[in-house]
Formats: sequence, structure tokens, C-alpha cells
Amino acid sequence: MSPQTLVTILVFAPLLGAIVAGLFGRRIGHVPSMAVTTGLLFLSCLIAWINFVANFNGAPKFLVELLPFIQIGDFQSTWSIRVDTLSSVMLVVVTSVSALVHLYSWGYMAEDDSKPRFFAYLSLFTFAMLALVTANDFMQLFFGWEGVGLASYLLIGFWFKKPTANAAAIKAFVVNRVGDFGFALGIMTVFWMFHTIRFDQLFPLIPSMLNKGWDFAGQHWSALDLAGALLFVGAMGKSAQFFLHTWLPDAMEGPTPVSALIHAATMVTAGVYMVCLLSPIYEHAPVARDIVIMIGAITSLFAATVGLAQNDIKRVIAYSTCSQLGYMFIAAGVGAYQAGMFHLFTHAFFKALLFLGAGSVIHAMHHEQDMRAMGALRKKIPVTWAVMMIGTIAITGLGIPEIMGHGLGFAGFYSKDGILEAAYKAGLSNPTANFGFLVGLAVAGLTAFYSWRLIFMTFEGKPKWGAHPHDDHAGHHAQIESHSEPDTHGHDDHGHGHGHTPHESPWVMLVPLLVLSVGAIAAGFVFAPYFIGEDHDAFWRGAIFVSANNHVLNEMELPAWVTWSPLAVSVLGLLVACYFYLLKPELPPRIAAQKGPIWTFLYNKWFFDEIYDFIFVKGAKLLGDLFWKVGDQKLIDGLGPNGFARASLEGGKRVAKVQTGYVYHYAFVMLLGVLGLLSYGIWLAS
Amino acid sequence: MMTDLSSALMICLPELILAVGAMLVLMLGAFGGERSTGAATMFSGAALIAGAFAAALGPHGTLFAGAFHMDQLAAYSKVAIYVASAFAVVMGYGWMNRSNERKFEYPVLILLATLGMSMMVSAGDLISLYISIELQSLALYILAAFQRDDARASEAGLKYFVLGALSSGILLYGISLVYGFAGSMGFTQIAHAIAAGGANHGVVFGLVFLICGVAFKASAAPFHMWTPDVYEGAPTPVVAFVAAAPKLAAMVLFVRTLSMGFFGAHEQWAQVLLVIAVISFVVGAFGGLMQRDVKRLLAYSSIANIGYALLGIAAGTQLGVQAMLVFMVLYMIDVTGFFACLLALARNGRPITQISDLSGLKGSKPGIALAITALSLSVLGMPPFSGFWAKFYVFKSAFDAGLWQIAIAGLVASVVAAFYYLRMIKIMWFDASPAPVDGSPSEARWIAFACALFSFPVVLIALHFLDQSAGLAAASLGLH
Amino acid sequence: MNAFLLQYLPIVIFFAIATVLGLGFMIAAAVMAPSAPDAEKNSAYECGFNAFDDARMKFDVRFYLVSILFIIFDLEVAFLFPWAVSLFGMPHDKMVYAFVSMMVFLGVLTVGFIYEWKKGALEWE
Amino acid sequence: MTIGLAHYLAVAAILFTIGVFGIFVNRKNVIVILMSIEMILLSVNINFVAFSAYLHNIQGQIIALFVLTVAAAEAAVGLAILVTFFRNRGDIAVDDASMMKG
Repeated sequence: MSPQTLVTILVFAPLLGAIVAGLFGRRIGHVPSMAVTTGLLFLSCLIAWINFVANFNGAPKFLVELLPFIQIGDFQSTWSIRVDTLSSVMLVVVTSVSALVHLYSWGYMAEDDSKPRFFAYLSLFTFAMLALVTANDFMQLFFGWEGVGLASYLLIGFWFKKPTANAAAIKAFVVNRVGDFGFALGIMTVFWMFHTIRFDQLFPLIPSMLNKGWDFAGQHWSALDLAGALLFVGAMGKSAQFFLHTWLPDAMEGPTPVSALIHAATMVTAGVYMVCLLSPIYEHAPVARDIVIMIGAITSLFAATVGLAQNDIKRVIAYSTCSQLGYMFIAAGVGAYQAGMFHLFTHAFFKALLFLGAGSVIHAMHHEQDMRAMGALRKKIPVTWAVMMIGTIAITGLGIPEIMGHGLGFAGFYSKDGILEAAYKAGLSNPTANFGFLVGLAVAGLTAFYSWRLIFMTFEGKPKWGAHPHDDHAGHHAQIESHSEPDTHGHDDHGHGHGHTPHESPWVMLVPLLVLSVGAIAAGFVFAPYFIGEDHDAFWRGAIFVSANNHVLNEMELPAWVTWSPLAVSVLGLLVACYFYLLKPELPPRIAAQKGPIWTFLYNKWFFDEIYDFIFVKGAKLLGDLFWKVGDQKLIDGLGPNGFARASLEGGKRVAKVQTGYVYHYAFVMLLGVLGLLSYGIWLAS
Repeated sequence: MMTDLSSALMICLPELILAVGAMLVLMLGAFGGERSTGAATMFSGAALIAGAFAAALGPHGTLFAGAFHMDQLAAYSKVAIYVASAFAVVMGYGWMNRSNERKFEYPVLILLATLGMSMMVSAGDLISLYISIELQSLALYILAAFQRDDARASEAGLKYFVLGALSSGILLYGISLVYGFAGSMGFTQIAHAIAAGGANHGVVFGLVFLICGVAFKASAAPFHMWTPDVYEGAPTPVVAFVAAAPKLAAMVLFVRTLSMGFFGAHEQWAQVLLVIAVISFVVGAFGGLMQRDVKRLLAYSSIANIGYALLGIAAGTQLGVQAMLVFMVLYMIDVTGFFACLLALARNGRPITQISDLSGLKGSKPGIALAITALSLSVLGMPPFSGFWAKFYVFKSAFDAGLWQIAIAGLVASVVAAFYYLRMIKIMWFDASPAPVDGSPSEARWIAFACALFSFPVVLIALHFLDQSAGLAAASLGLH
Repeated sequence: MNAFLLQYLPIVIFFAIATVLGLGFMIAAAVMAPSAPDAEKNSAYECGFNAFDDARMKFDVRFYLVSILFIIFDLEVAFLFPWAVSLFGMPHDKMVYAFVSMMVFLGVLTVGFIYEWKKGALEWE
Repeated sequence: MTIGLAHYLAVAAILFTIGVFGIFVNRKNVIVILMSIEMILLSVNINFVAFSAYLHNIQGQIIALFVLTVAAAEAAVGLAILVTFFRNRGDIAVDDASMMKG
């Protein structure tokens, strides 16, 4: 089969699975619908790897145009599949993680009654994500963008009987709309500038648009910068960047496989992917790129600090995701799109691994998510412990630089160091990038601390699950992962009590973990030369545009402290975590109990939810009250909406009054019309 | 001569099919009586479909010394008109069956009116313009008063007739002046005369009269006064017919006349059309606010929509004409669906016409409620429904032609108009139902669902083809 | 324009004379004629009989219907005359064309006629 | 004095105006409206024939014939509708036809 046919199958196989499981799931039963979706996903995954290898060996990029989508005048959109290195990488990431998550869900969702629905949503998500990454124009990109948003909404609210899940789903949906608004404005700006939304048509036009813009307030505002910034607002929403990040931690209300697939490995990286895809725009939009760096750096710092004080195992990983996404944006912002994509690639493996591992822990703990109620699980669930260790080493970027050419370490080591080095190089000429580098360095230490804290609290120390008082957690329980229906049947042997000892997860859950841990170990070592190393030009082959004065990936002698400092801060983080959670485990609870200002600040996520609540909910109400009382009813309402409505109704009455029902009145109106138009026409003619 | 004639007959084959079909059905009915209504309906539907195929696939050319043009524009409009008419025939048959009043004249009249419209879109001189308009109108007058024992229907017919005859008079007076001052009836000769001597006052005078006459047929304000009364009084399937196909025919007639015959006077007629367009969408938007009758409401909605479509013509560009053609076809589908929904609704055997009667429809008829909702959203221009694309397209062409003030006024008007569609939706979904609704007839239901599905999501696929054929059609006028 | 309107002067004068004459006679009759009405003088005179009915009675609607049907065939003649006059002045092929065209027209009319007949529109009762 | 094109046009314009006024000044009888319509059409016919003679162009006379036919058909249709209206309402006053309004 031709590669074109193969990728078409690749993209549509998940859709087929979603349709089968979604529409006929009830009829064909649970196991067949699970088997169909999982099987098709593995098929997709296989094709994606074949395609990736072919691309690796120099197969040319190509474009499959399937269907006209929306075509009005200049606004031409075609449903197409664009295959180049960039999308090949994403295809591999998406299908691999998705396939493994499908498999993992066999075990994790075993007790759920709506498995076909769950698998259908998962496959639907995968399809939308594939449509997104293979888009060749903004319309399809937007379609995929909204499609993954929809699937994410559905999956966060999968346990729709749980009010918190519903609230989280709505929050995710609404916050994403804010981003999408910016995104849509960005697309319109692009269309307005280029009269096309096709990437292959608009990219070559960009050099001719460099000077397009406005002079306003004595300053030149570049249109490309505006487009880049607006599009980035969309990326901020989807990738949970600062200001629009609040939905991501709450999204952990969804089942853990969903968190692994959507909220760690794939969907949230769509923003990063888009920025890399649009590198031709961002390369010519320095202001927009500075915004990207700033937002990315602030997000990574913010999320890492918040991660320090969280107790829910999934939330820690969620903030970690947020923080790593900030890293990727720093990379894209400084011009090292390849490094950003590389971190996206490795991150997908180790973050999915961490999430699925956390899922395995939660499964073992009978749906307990609070790390304070865990401890000493290493002996009970050794495999999970092992893979979590691998994931943690990968994410903290432990590795030894400057040996074997690229150094030696787990996946995160290569990509994180790549980003920091690129940021340092870019920082030599750009102060914003310098800021990005410093923040990145700090965050590396914080990452190490909270990641090891997670490991130590969960797997080491004294077991707290046996002795922990029950009533303390009764309320906690009800809101965490109470399944929609399975409670009604056969939950006796798998109850929520803590009386049971933790148990290792079944093999369907462990196999994906093992596969992912291979990726977490080796993805960096194997692919680093191609993504960011000396072979990167041959690997990317123009899929990412790099302007002539962008040298961040070129070889350059770096000061030793730049190369070694990431390792140093990472080890420092590890040591601090060791001190607090292994040597003096009684310290952290005491700090927490004191409720010091810093702890409170971090524990409450910098009070973001409260601030938003205050500004947008209460503030809006207050402002509304103010305006309302100060004379809105008289002034604004009188002239604005109400006045308009009243005038409209008045106009409606007038029109209705003219319509008397008498033929001669009608004829008279017609005659007046003729006379009026006649006078107008003659006046125009003379 | 004879080979000329036979190829000429091939070019006007669609019209021949309709004319011969109408006479055959008339004879069938005359000899078969009421029993043959079913057969007459089927035969008429077949004639319309055959005509549509003939129009789509048949040869193109200009006949009868330029009096008859068969080109892409004509083919496009004919196919749309025939299909809409076929729907009207089907809906009318179901309606007659339910009211126990089978009349084979109904399909005959539809065929004749369709024949008239079909000639309207092909008219190449003022004679064929007038004759075709009259053929269409006379059949429609009778259809409006088709329910002979209903006082409202006959009043509707009477009003339609009186005002229509007045408008024909105005139109004809304009034709006579244009003829006298331009020296010919043919559009091409008129265009030459205008190109040679400029648009003198006599021609402009006649042209304004002519525009007023055609504007009446398209129910554009201020010649719209008949519309609400006829919509309310006439039988629903007839209104479904009147609301869709004749509008397209009148608009295409507008386009062909103005751009083939009077392009030299573009500045004048564009201004006149803009005035008509603005008055139309303002009147349409405001007039609908106080309505309680669904059909009346749709009448005002149609006035407003004609205003939007006129923007495309007034732009005077090929893109504008293309936009207008797409707009009109999408609008026809929406409005056909709307009336099919109304046909599908009855309470205790009486058709539902009041907006308040729709309350609680979501409980008793969720499918129809959904269809009405989709169609309302579409007509009010909510993305991604078809009406949005249609409006977007027309407004875009108006913007491109530099008519941005008018286009903004149109946007404001459509915001006002949104109110009455949204009110209808609110009543259907949130108000309590007073009494159960009768079972809905299948043909109306299916047409309603088909149209609603077309408005979304089928339109996304269809738009491409529609746009393409509208582009070809618009290109056949030779505008820029 | 004035010269053009001046040409209508005779008509205006004619209208004026007609108005003056008409009004003059009516006023003269009202002023000069002796007037002594009684019941007998005011009653309608119908050949010595008393009036059966109001003179302004309504026509039967069927008269209208018949007139409607008549109009169509009346107009047919308007087409036939010029056709008949010019038919034989044409070259042969055009003559055939014209002849066939008129036959088609008459055929269409015949179809309408058959319809009228079958519908019973030609029956008085 | 010679009767020129302008005279014909003026007469036709007067007749047309009378016809149009006949439609909306008259409030009594629909039949009068029908007559007014006939008048409008005939006034236009004068225009056509006059232009035809003036331009030495036959088209004007042809359309005059067509207008005659259409006028007849229109009268027929109008009368027919009027008859049904009369049957329903028992009256043909113009004021009567105002059940529907607004």
C-alpha cells in the first residue's frame, strides 16, 4: 500500500473505532467494543511507526487531500493529511501513547459499566488529535483543536454523576473557549493578511509581509506579531499556560488514563506543536516570541512552586505537566523549536508513564489519591515502584553531561539540557531568553524536589494506609473516583475501605507501563542526535523553519557551569527531598500544620482560583452592581440594550401599523415607493 | 431551418417538458376527475424532475433572436426552482389528502408557475420578461386563493392579485419607457444603446419602474405589503412554494436584466437597489417583532432576506452575483423546511399557525422542534448553519464592493431579527405545552428533516459544489 | 414645455365648455323648472304595471363566469387576424414555421377548452 | 397642429395615473379596481404602439398584442378570485378585505 493510503487508514481507524464503540457499543458488548477500539489503535500505532521510520530514512513529505471542507471565495479549506517530520513525530507520540492507554484502560476501567463509551471517547479524542496534527490549513487545525477540546470535556466529565467532575469539565471547556477566542482571532488575522489559510500557501508569503502593520502611538506594530500573539493565546488555553492554566489541575477529576493521554502526553502539547508548526510566523515575530518565552517561563516556575505543596498524587503530576509545558514554550520562544518538539516527544513518554504509574498506585490503594495516606508501597507494588522511579529519573533530567558525545542519561536529561542550552545561547543576545534560562534552571531544581517528594511520600517511609483513621477520609472518598454505576454491583471485594492491603495491578496495566519506561529510558539517548543534535537538519528537512540568524542549535562552546548546572540543581533538589521526606519525615507535616504564608500561598496554588473567583465572578458582580446602581438603568440600558429593544419594538409596532390590511393603503405605499425611488434615480442620473 | 428548430427545441427542452406536462396533466385531470389527483401529482413531480435533468444536462444557447438564454445561470436557477417546485407538489398532495380536497389543478398550476419562473430566469428581452412574470404571477394568484371556501385564502388571493396587477402595470410602464428611449426590447440592444448614448432620463425613468415591478415579485420593501397577508391567508404548501422558488426566479431576473441590459447604468440601479435592500431588511427585521403568526413572521423574515440577497446584486460584481445565488438557494432550502415543519404540525386536526401554539413542542414533537430550531438558527445566521455561510458570503461580497456601511446596517438588522427566531426557539423548548399535538404526516416530516439536516451539517459538504456551480452561473454574465 | 402644453389648450377649453354646459343645464332646471312632486309622480313607470323589483338588482354570477370564458376566445382572434393577413406574404420556410406555431397555439387553447368543457363550466345550470 | 409622440405619451401617462389612482382612491368596489388595472394596461399599450410607430420597430406592436392577452387573462383570473371572495363574504367592498393585517 502506498504511504498515502496508510496514513489515511492511520487517521481514520480511531474514528471507525469510536463509531463502532460509541454507536454500537451497547449492542456488541463491552469486550468486543474494547477490542475493536484498542485493535484499531494499535493498527494506527503500527502505521505511525512505519511512517516515522520511512520518514527517518528520507521518505519525502507529502500531502493527501481527501475532501473539500469549507470553500467560500478565498476561504478555501480542504480536509487533508499533511505528513512531514513534524507530523510524523506527533503521529508516533499520539498513537503510541493512545494505544498504550487503551490497553491500560482494560485493567483500570475493569469495574466501570460504561466501558464502550469510555473507549469511544478515547478513540474519538485520538482521531481529533490526529486531524489536528495532520492539518494543512487553519480550518482543519481549528477543527481538530475543538475536537480534542470536546473529547477532553467529555472525558473529564466521564463520571458525570460526580458534581466535581462536571464542574471540572465545564471549567475546562470555558477556560479553553477563552483561548479559542484568541485563536480564532489569530486565524482571522492570518486570513486577513494572506487571503489564505493553507500553510503551504501562506508560509512562502510571510517574507513579503514583514513590514505590514500599523503605526500607533508612535510605534510600529507588526501584523505578524499580532497574529503570532493571538494564535499563542489559543496555545495558552490548550496547553494550560499561565492565566489560562486553572482548568488543568481540575481536569484530574477524569479517569487517570485520560489524564495520561490527554492532559499529559498529547492534547496539552497541541499548543507547543502549533507554535513549532507555525515557526515561519514566529521566526518573524520577535515580540510574539518574547511573549511566548515570558509566559512559558512564568508558567513553569509557577506550576513547579505549586507542585511543591500539593498532596494529591495526580495534582502533583498535573502541575508538573503544566511546568514542563512551560519548558517547551521557553524552547519554542527562544527559537529552539526542535528542542521544544524533542521535549514534547520525551515528555510524552515519561509523563504518560508517571500518570499511568500513579494510576496504578491509585488502583492499588483502592482509589486513594492523597499521598499522605500512602507510604511504604515499594514492597507491595514493586513493578509500579520501578517504573515510577524510571519516570522520575527521566523527568528530573538526571544524567552525566559531556560523556559519549551527548552525555548519558534518561530521556528528560537530553531534552531538558537541550532547552536550557538553547536558552542560554539565545540569552546572549536576548534578555528575555536569559530570563527563560534562569527560570528554567531554577525550575529544574524544583522539579527534582517535588518529583522525588512524590516518590518518597508514596513508596518510602512508614505505611499510613493501615493505621490512617477512617472517618478522616470518609468525605474525601466520596469525591474521588466514585464510579458512576459499578458501585451498585459487586464492589464488595474491592471496596473503598483501607482495610485491604495494596495489591499490584494486573498485567494489562503493567505492560503499557513497561513499554513506556523503555521509551522514558531510551528515547532521549536514541533520538537526541536527530532532534537537536548534529543531524537535525537532515532529520527535520524543513518541517521547521529556522531563519538565517537563528543559531541556537548550532554547536558552540558553552561554559562548563552551563553544562553542569542543570545536573547540580537537580541533585540539590533530590537531596533536599531526601532530607525532608526520608531523613526527617516529621518535618513537612509540621510545616504544613503551621500554615506559614509561603506554604499557604503555594498550597492554594498562588490563590489563582480565588483571584479568578474574586475578579471575574465577584468582581464582575460588584462592578455590575456598581454600574447598575450608578445609573446603568437610565443611561446605558436606556440608550443601549433596553433602549435598542424598546426602539425595535416601537419600530415593529410602526411597521405593523402601516400594514393596515387595506388594499388601497398597500397600493399607496407601493406608489410612494415608486415615487421615492424614481426621484432618487433621476437625481442620481442628473 | 428544421435542424435549427430541433436544436432550438433541445435548448428549451425543460420548458417544453413543463408545458407539455402541464397540458397532459390537465387533460388527465379533466377526464379522470378527482380520482386522478394522485396520478397527476406523480406525473407533475416526474415532469419537474425530468425538467431539472434536462436543464442540468441539456445544451446551452440563445434562442428566438435573443429572447431566450439558456446558460449556466439559467441552468443553475432552473434546477433549484424545479426541485423546490417538486417539493411543493409533494407537500401540496399530502395537504390536500388531509383536508379531503383533492384537486388535480394544484399540480397543474404549480407546473405553470414553474414554467413562468423557468422562463423568467432565461428571459433575454423585455417581452419574454413580461410574459414570463405574468405566467408565473397568474398561476400564483390562483394558488393563493386555492382554498375556495376559506375567507382568508380568498382575501389573500384578492390582495395578491390586485397588488400584483398594479405592480405588473408599473413594470409594464417601465418596459414601455425603456423600449421607447433605448429603441429596442432586447437586452443586448439596450446595452448597446446605453453604451452609445449613456443612460438618458427616459431610460432611467423606465428602469426604476421596471425595478419596482420586479421588486414586488421578489417581495422587497416597499413593495412587500402583500407578503404578510398572503403568507398568512394562503394554504401552507402554496406559501412554501411562493416563499422559495419565485424569489430566486425574481432575483435571477434582476441579475440578468440589470447586468445584461443595463450595466451601463450600474451606478443608478445599484443605488436604487441599495435603498430597496436597506428598507427591506429594516422592515423585515422590525416588522417581525410584533408577530404572533408563524407564517406572518416568516413573511417578514423573507422580506429581510431578500434585502440581504439584493446586496449581492447591488455589488455589481461576479462575486456578488455568486454570493446571491448561493444565498438564495440556501434560503430556499431553509424556508421550504420551515413550511414543511408547519405542515407537519396540527392540533385536533387544525394546523398550527400561532407562535404560541408551538410552546412545549420539545416534549410532543422533539424531532420537529429540533428541525425548527436548526432552521431558525440557520435563517438568523448562526454559524455553522447554512444561513451563516450564506449571509457571510453576501456580506463579504458587499464589503469587497465597498458597501461596508450598508453591510453593517444589514448586520444590525439581522441582530434585531435574531430576536424573533430566538423567541420562537425559547417558546418551543422552555414553555409548557397546552395540549398534545397530532401525529405528523410523513412527507412533511421527511422534507423538514431533510432541510434541517441540509442546513447543518450537509451544507458543509454541499457548499463546495453549490459555490462552484454558482460561480459558473455568475461567470456566464460576463461581470468582473 | 409650455409650447407643448399649449397644444392641449383646445382640450382644456373643451372640458371647460362641457363643464359649464352640464352645470348650466342642471342649475337652470333646478332654478327655473316648477316642482310639485307627489307619490304617483315619484314612482317608477313600467308599462303600466307596478314595479316587481328594485331596478338595481344583482346580476347572476354566472354571467361573469361566461364572460370570463369568453374573453379567452375573444383574444384568440386578436392573434389570428394579423397572422392570417401576413402569413402568405412570407417566404416558404417561415410560412411553415408560422403556421405550425399558430397551430400549437390553437392546440393549447383547445386543451383549455376541453378542460372547461369537462369541468362543466359551459353548462348554465 | 400635428399629433406627435409626446402627445401620445402624455395621454398614456394621464391614463396610467388615473388607473393607479383608481386603485387606491376607490374604496368601494373591487370591480372598479379591475377596471383600473385594465386602464393601466391599455395606457401602456398606447405607449407601446406610439413608440413602435415612432421607432419604426415592430416589437412594440407585438408586445401590445401580448399585453392585450395578458390583460384578458388577468381579468379572468381577477374575476374568478373575486367570485370566490364574494361567495365567502357576500360582499365585494374593498374595505371588507381586511381580515388580515399587522
